[in-house]
Amino acid sequence: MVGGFNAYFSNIFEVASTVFEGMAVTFSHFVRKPTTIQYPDRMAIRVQDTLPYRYRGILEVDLEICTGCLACERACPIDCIVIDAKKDKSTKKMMLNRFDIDIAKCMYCGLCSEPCPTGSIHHTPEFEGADFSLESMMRRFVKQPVAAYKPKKVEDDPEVAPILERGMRYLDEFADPAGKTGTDS
Amino acid sequence: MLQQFLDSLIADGTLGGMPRDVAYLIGMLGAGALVVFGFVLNISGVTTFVERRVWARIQSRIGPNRVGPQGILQWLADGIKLLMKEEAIPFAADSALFKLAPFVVTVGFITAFVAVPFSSALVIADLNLGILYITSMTSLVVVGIMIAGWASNNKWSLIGGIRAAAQIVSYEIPAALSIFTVILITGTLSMQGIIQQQGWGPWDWFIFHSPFTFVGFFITFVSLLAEGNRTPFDLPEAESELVAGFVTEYSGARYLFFFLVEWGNLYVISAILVTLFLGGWQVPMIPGLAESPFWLNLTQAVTFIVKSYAGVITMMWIRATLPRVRVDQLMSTCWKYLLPIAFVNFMGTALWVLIWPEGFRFAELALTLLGFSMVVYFFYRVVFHLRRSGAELTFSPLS
Amino acid sequence: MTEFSMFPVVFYLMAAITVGSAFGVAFTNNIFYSAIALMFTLLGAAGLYVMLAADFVAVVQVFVYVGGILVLTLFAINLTSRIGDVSVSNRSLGRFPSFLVLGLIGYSMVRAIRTAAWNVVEVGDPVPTIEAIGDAFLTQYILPFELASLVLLAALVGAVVLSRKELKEVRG
Amino acid sequence: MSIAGFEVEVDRGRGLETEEMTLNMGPQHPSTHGVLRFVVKADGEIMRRAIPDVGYLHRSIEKISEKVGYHGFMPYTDRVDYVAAMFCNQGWGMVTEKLADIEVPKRGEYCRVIAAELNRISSHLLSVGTMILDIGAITPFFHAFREREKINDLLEELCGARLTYNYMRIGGVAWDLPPGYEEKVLAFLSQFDRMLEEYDDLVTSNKLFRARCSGVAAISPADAAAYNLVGPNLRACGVRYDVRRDEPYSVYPELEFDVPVGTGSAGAVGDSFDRYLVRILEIKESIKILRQCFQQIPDGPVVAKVPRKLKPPAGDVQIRVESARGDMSWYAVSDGSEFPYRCKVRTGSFAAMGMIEELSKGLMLADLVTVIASLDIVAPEVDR
Repeated sequence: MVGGFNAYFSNIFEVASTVFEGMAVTFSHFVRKPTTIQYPDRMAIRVQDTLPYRYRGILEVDLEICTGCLACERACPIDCIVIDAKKDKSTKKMMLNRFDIDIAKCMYCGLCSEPCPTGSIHHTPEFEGADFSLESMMRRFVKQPVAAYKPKKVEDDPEVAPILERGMRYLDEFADPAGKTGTDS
Repeated sequence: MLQQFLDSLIADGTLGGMPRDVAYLIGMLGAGALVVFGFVLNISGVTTFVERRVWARIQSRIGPNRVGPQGILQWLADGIKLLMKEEAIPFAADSALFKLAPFVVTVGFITAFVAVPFSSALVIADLNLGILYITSMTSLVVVGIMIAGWASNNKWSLIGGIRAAAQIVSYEIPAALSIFTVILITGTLSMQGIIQQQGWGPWDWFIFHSPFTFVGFFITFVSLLAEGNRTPFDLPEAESELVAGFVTEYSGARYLFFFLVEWGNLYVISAILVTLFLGGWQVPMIPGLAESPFWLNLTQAVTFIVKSYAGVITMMWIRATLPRVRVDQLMSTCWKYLLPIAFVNFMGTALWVLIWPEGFRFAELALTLLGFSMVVYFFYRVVFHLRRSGAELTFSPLS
Repeated sequence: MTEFSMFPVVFYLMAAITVGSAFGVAFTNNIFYSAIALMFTLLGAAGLYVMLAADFVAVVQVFVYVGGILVLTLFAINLTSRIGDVSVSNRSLGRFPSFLVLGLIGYSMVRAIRTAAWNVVEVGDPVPTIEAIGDAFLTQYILPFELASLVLLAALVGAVVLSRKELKEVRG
Repeated sequence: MSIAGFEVEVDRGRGLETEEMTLNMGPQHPSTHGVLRFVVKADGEIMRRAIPDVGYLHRSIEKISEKVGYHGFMPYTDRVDYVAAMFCNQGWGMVTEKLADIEVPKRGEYCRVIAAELNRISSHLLSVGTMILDIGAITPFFHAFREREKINDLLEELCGARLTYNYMRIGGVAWDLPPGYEEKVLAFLSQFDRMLEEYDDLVTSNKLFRARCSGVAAISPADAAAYNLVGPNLRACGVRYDVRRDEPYSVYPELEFDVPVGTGSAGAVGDSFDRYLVRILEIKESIKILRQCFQQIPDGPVVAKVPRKLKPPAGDVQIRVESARGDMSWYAVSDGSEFPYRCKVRTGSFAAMGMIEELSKGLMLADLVTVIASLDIVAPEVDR
């Protein structure tokens, strides 16, 4: 036998001392504060409000500032965005007939909100998307055909201006790849 | 007590002309049912809840806190859910034995309660070979486990059953040997008799009786852990290896029985340890307490249950701390470490009793001091870990 | 009028369990069933011991035979039987030899019953038997006791020799 | 094999012959780390061999790249190894940048390294946490995951997602570090340092844990090379090889860090404990790297100007990234169009998976889960 008595007793001692130490560590947790977040009902504030600004939740579209440029549809790698934008022959305006996002397909990658020129399509902090049917996961943003937004130098419409301001701020902080540092892109 | 009560009932004719033995039988069955439903099932159930909360705190979680105040009724909800679940019996399983196994396990566990003393008067039957009776009855559990493992017709279950058998049969030897060290001192196998020879103070407990019983306490503890299939010896149902071991194919109420036994066994193990080494129900004889049997027994019962439950929580805490051992390590622990040391203990205690039949006061006090300083050092380490982590503290057990 | 006593009822119940499951041990085709029936036989015998106020023997019966030997039997069955093929039968010796053995045993038993002097002892309250057993083992029956220990030790060593694998130490 | 600490050779030529049992471990088993299957040939508790059966999680990720284009493939790379998605992001970014000859701005590279090292810590935490869970201790797993959640919070703040980051873009990263990020990460790291010490007290020094891992499935450097083992698994065998140091990419040449290797402190060199320990040591190195990054990070843009419709010149390129699971090699072929012609990933788990059959011979059944966990196999990474 190798080691003999020494190894025998040092084995016992090692087991005892390391178990003792481990037990001390776990015992110290009896008086530590648990880190559990009791989602959803026992929270001081909603989870959605605690999420960081860049959180990529369920997509939303502000139709008021959507230009119908189809950049998001092209950027989407899984084609979950379907836009039908046509120029109305009579009014010469770009009309949005359909703007659907299939939330069931969406993988929340954020690639669609990056090319958006106005910040119309953006992520919300909402994430509770469970529903009973696939059909209800289809978000249809165009209820009836509306005219697409035409960018102006200075927005003067009091209804659209705050939305656009929000969109541009979103672009600035979230979607603009250069971030706040400001680059040439 | 029960006999007197029934005799009085027969005497005043409440039971009509019922034969005496039939009355006894009904009385015993009634009392048994009362104990099983009033205490055994509840203690198993509450233990599952306490275990989950204890683990949760150790793991920085909260644990179940929704059903009832602070989640205290969680075990009831779980039990009802399991009772109402469909029970699936695998097509290829041996359905008769498959159904039998949970009952064998449960019988082995519940009959052990007969000899567990709660106070100087509160014991179902003070058998004069109580400790031997308990160990022999709990050995029925392993038969049930083996039947379950074989009857499921599942290889994981089979391995679980084999592991359980190998483990429990092996560990019965060091457990019995270190239990015998105490019996050498007391000269009686009766649970009450063993407790009566101890005192309320730690220096009068058998754990501090001699260095050998001090070591023997730990050997008994480890062996009983292994017999109860508890971490670090939970190999028969090692969930990361054997899916769920011998309970893999069980569902519904039968599954419930296995877990009833598993958690109830914790209490039995603790009760054995408390009886043998930790002074049992002994309380200080405050003047006035001795005169009133009711209050005396109540304090004794509370003392016993608190001590046993401290043991139960320690076992939960161990389970939350340690990893599982491997089969070969399990065996080498038993045969290479526990058994030789238990033998040395046995011989040593025999000598000790020969030299100091009345106990050696100095050694008792010194060992008590040693135990106390170990506890103090332990808390020093706990505080050290707390300080190093810089964690936010809360002393409320409820949050 | 003698009062109705449960004692015979319990006795016949125990006896029925013991004998019935003993039949089960012998006649069932499945070796695992045999082992389980053996458990009931042993438990029934333990019950009979209790009725004879031999509580120590009863408890030791459960402890040693159920907790130890039966578990080892089951263990061996679990290890050797092919799990898909449960009907591993215990082979019988044939009709004639078995009847011969049965006849011999039956004759000697009947003879023993007939010749024994059946002293009826008043069954009192059970008295602790451990001390008496211990005394008897260490005084009157010390030689058989030591011999039995020796036999068990030999069996232990034999088991170790049989089951030992050839281990070649490579590095320690 | 080893019995009770002694290295012994078991002669099975004679004596009692026992029946071989075929066990089907998985695809649904608690400790196969995803959907994996092993056909285990066991003799009682001792395994003759365990044959891995892969392919349950194959999602054709490489094929998808041929249909979604260079930019659009980035979120899919998150799914190659969802435990350490940053490295897959980085790999795809790097292979495309090399293909299209794009220079990543310095700050972008630092952002990448910060994100990747945070991810490496979280991945290693998952690895050691699940390993100790498989060995049977439950608490350390939760402690590891508690710290991992904090990293997830940090990464969520950085890129808006906790698991499928999609943080990197071709030519840099999508978002600059948010304001106050440095303080948050450094505060986490100083707290995490202490937690690691506690973890060492609870797990690493635990004799029972060491006994479970020591000498289990020890791999020699020659075997490791023969089976193409990479990453922490390779380093645990005592081979000091790290892509970050030996074939430097990104800004790793500017950072100082050690490459920990296995020393056999619990038994043999290259055993399961060494693999565990190397990961713990690598976490410490990652903390070092992160601290340096925050000191050195320059100002400037985080992403280069890259056309929306990227058409790299025809050709093929191969790059290597030191992922949390080792040398992850990305290979892409361009035919000059806007979609890659072919893309191929070779991952660390795949190499480790191939070795299990060899390693499992003669081990105990309980050791199989130790081996799987210590090799840090992530099933989706094997199948892609």
